[in-house]
Amino acid sequence: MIERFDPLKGERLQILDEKGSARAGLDPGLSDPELRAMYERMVLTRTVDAKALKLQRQGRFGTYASNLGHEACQVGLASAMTKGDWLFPYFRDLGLYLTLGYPLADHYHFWMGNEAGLRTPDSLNIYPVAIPVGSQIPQSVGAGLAARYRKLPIAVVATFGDGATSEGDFHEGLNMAGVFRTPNVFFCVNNQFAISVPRAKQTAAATIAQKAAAYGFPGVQVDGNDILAVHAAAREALDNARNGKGPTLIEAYTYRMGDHTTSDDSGRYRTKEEVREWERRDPLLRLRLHLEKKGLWDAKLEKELQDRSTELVEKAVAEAEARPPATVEDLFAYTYAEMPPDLAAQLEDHKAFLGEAAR
Amino acid sequence: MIERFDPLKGERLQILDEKGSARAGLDPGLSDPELRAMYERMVLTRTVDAKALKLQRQGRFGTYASNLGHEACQVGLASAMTKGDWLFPYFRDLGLYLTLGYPLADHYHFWMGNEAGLRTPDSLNIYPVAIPVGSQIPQSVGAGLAARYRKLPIAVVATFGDGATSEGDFHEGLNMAGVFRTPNVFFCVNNQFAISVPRAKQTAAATIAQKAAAYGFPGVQVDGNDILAVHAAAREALDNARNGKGPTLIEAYTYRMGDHTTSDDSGRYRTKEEVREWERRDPLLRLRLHLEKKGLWDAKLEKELQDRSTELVEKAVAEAEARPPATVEDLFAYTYAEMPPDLAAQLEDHKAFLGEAAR
Amino acid sequence: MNMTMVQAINRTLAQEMERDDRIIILGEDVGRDGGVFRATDGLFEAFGPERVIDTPLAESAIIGASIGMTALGLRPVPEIQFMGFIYPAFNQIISHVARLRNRTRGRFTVPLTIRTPYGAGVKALEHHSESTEALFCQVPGLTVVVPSSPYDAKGLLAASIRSEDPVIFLEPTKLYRAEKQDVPEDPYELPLRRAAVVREGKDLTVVAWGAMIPVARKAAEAAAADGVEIEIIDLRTLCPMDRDTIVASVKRTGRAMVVHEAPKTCGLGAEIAATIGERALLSLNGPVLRVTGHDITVPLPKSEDHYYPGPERVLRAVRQLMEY
Amino acid sequence: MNMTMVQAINRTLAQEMERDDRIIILGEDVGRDGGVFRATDGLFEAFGPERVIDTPLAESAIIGASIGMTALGLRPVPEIQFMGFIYPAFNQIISHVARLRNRTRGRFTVPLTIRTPYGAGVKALEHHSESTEALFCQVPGLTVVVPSSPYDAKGLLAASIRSEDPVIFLEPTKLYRAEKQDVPEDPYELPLRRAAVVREGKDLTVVAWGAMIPVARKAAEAAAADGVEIEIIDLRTLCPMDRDTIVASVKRTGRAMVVHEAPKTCGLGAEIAATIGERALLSLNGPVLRVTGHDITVPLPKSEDHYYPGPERVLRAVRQLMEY
Ligand SMILES: Cc1ncc(C[n+]2csc(CCOP(=O)(O)OP(=O)(O)O)c2C)c(N)n1
Ligand SMILES: Cc1ncc(C[n+]2csc(CCOP(=O)(O)OP(=O)(O)O)c2C)c(N)n1
Ligand SMILES: [Mg+2]
Ligand SMILES: [Mg+2]
Repeated sequence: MIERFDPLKGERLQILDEKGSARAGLDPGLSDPELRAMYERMVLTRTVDAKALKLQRQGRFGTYASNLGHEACQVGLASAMTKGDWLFPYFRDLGLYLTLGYPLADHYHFWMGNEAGLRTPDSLNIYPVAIPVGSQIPQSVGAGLAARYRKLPIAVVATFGDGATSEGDFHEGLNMAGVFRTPNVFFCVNNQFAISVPRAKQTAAATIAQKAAAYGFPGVQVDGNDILAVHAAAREALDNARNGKGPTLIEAYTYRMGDHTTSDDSGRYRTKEEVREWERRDPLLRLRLHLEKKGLWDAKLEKELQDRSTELVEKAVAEAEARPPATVEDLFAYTYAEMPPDLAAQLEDHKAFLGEAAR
Repeated sequence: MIERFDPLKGERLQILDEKGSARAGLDPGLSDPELRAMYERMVLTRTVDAKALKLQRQGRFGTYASNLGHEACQVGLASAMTKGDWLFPYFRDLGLYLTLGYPLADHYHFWMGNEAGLRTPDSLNIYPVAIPVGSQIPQSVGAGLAARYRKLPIAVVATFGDGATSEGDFHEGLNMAGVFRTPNVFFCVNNQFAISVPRAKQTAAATIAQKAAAYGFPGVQVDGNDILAVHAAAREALDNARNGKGPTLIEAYTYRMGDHTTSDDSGRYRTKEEVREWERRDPLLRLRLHLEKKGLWDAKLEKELQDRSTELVEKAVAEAEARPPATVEDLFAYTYAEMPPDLAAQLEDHKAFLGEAAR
Repeated sequence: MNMTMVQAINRTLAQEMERDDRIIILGEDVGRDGGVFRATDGLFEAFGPERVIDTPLAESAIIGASIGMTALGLRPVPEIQFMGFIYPAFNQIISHVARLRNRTRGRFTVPLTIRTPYGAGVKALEHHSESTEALFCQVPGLTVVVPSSPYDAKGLLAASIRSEDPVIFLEPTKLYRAEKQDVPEDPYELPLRRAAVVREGKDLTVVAWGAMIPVARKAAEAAAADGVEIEIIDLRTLCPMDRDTIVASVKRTGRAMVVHEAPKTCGLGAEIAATIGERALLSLNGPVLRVTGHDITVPLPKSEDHYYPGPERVLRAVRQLMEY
Repeated sequence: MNMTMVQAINRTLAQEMERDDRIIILGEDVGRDGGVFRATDGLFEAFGPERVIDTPLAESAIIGASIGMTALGLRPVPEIQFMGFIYPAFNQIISHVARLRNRTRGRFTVPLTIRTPYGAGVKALEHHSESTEALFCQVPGLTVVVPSSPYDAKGLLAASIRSEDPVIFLEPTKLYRAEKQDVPEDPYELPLRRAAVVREGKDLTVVAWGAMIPVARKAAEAAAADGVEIEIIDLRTLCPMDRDTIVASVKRTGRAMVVHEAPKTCGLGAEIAATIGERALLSLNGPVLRVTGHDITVPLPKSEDHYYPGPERVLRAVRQLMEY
């Protein structure tokens, strides 16, 4: 399917239209429970996000990068991944975390400003949030090389924004992946902005997907507000990766509906009309219309889901906030496998200082 | 013409065939004196190169990067540049230097191990040799932006090897050039190797030229052993740059006929047969056959040219070797516009040390 | 006029651009958005997109392109959004910015000023609290400048932009809006390569810069209550360093301390301590103490205070040194 | 067996790879070509292209990919062709290699060893003579190791590869083939984080590493003729630093000097001098001297000798210090 949509010809994969009808012949054939689960995940993601924004305003959270509008990209991709696959995420990947089973309280804990929240549970193959833009991409390629060397039948996913495609690391990573035909899927969330810089000023290429031509493997642009399109493309790309058919670049064409982060004011560089235009294409709405069309959803189910999501979120916040703060030891203990004497002395001295200050 | 050869379709611009016949309709229509001058420049380049290798073996030169086989790329490009254009070169660009008028003795002086040889004469727009691979590329884009800001009707050229296309700087530079449609020409000397790494292991893209698709401007592959093809493509790209039509990526498909540098032994990673195969396509031979076909060249002229070139080279070597060594002051004076007191103290101390040692 | 440091920087940029049309600003979000800290607010509107350039997200290209601009006589003032994101440009800075003058024996110089917010103390995400100034101080050819007040920011930034040498201009994030100060409207320069004695004292010399100056001042006030008079040297230009001012002060006070927020090991405090040891050994009544960040990554917000040197830690070291 | 340093490194790599199939070598020209210095000669043939990987020319990807390999339990040993070309990878090293353990509270560690030839003295082109070790020593989480002999190279490289922490393993180009030494065939480890007293003496302590060890030895022999007995400490692991060995020695000798080829300002000598000042001030009979490269770019071959500290410069400083 990926090969059928050539980004150099301006083609984009869309399966669900804005009314929620699926295009025949392209529908990935998900079961009803699968579809419902996806929608539930999207709603949960949005609830978690809204709560985070609220907590930030109340000073209970640090700077936070909202996720609004990216639910189809994230849940569509994550639901196509299977156990064993690896994720090298960026900083705006909430729905991926939630779908892959990252404990919500941990995620909140991180954004509240505690490294402990980045301690991925041992059972999950999720690398920590990469803040230096694009730096996770070559890392994911190394993981792909390692997977092949270890003969693991898995795929390795890296996610990143449209802005990240301008960084040297994007290029070096994808080029290396092409050379070694690694089992990678490069998933670009093209949300039209890198902070204030619009996509058109990020690159003169008509699409991000066509950049794959530079690396000798396929690229495809999908409608990132259409979870079926995202899922279908991701599933195919992941399968290709696992089956030795090499890497794929997927560009999910979407829109960052919120500010860049809570420190940003997007009113400085884009119009309300533009945002409103994209609200019409809301990814949740689209899947919900689809579910309704299929008789799988109604107002009552929606209400129950909203309540359940809110409850989950409140519990996770309470859990995260109840956790004890990092100890001073925590701050020093993980710099080296074994603490060097100098550092131990610094730790002791700092504890002595705290002791004196407490007196 | 550039747009007529699509690298994604595997097309390559060739004008002169290996017998020296020019393909009708593509011949750039150079005058007889121009053609002869180009050939002379190529022969001079080769003579200078051979002498450098000899000097290196005699210990009168440092590590040296031979230029053998790249004469058509370099002379073809340089002869299309006009006064005012800028060059951001790499380390294997002898023919460009010579054609643009860089004093040969200076060039030798640099390779003999004296920075003074990198002091470009004020009348020439040539940035110094960039040794960190690819780093000159974003610099050339900045020069392009500056040219446009200053409303100068010039083009800015960056040269680099096939290996350089894997570096982040290649990507960041070309992407930025695309966004701002700068007056740049990116000239990749694809000589099939980056030290020992063959082109096929450098990138999975079928051509380097097609990488331009990632940046939204044209790319073209030319036969780099065919000086007419190089010249024609370069002229068009330079004209486009000067006329506000944006950047171009030119891939000159050629072969590094010598070792990577005098420290390298290419017998470790490639066969003699392969090298021999490329000797048949020698760029000098091809232009000479063309000149002969046009009745512009014969054995006598060749002999005179060889003699003249040798004479020039011997004079330059003598001049470079006769130059006084750098003074100790030279080593310290150019770190800052004005020498900081600490550094002045270091200089004085070092002079005192030298004085004591001399006693 | 009363203004914050970020306003002083903004005003200086505008005035320098008016004065000299070779000055170009480029970086991520510096244009329409006015910079994530608003340091370039209004400049895009005033000077247009050819002089205030929103670049793609590519730090190496931002610095590389700035270098190329200098080849044609421009004087770019690139912004790196946070010091933690300057590392992708490290090759351009260390291999070229610092060296082109020497490499070409003066034919090509690189009169650019790289501005970047730096330092901890604002409870930010990882990589937004870096203070790796010593990385740049060990590169011959670079000049590193740090202001500690709105007034200094204006004079030092103007001097940096006008300098023929490349300058890394580090703006302490914590001080961007920490205080307002009366800043003259007319442009002025404060000399580079010169430290300022910002508080006189006879008992102990504290060398600091940037956001550590207010910390040192608070400690000095508390120490004064104990009868200890601290002299504070604001280094202003970290390199090339004004060693004479430091050494002269320590020769007078007999005691020295460096306060910086970078980790201790190989921080700039090491160079200062080594210099004092070299040139004022016989005047020392005790070791040169270093009150610094610990040798760890700056913690996330919840634990940042454990990292960041505050007045109490300085005061504690003052007492230790006075009792030595 | 008698071998050069580069042979010792080659042998160690082969043995470690035989011992542990998680070890992967990657870099530019490390495969078929065997590395530009032949350090990986024969490994491609012995272990195949999946374990000895010729990468594209992209340093950030070489280190980035190495990090990713550690996520899946491998222990990569990437090579950067020369230290002067490590800067494009600086972001991966400083932002990730050094910090992943802390960032994830121990869930993800980065047990890789970055090998790179370093240092001047071989009359090379620009960027082929770097010794910017102090850049890495100021980054918490990194370990920097430098051997000064074939024997040490083998033991230190084995220990680095087996370490759970990321190591920057710097190989002094000048020593690659400078001498042959008897090196045991069986694998062995020399302890990391521990300096070695390689010459005992009572009058003055010289701290050095890598190619400066032979320089210090020559100076020490000449000084001995003058009746001055120099103790030489080979730091071996530059960070985390074995300060105890340095301090103990200086307390005995009363005089200290650091010899390194990096520029003086903010070189590792500053940290060593600062440490001695902190911990052995009262034992010092004179300032801690630094005999180093000048604060300039390493000159091209014709003038390199003016830069590089030789025995004569060390000896001169010894005399100055003894006369202090
Ligand atoms: C190397 C680097 N440079 C700059 C930044 C600051 N920064 C954080 S997010 C961002 C924009 C990212 O845009 P994009 O990649 O499109 O992702 P999005 O935020 O739109 O999801 C920037 C410039 C950074 N984190 N890393
Ligand atoms: C950043 C960087 N990495 C590594 C090197 C070492 N090196 C010098 S030339 C070279 C190969 C360059 O290949 P290519 O770009 O194809 O140019 P060519 O030598 O073939 O002309 C390498 C790896 C370098 N100079 N710079
Ligand atoms: Mg974006
Ligand atoms: Mg090449």
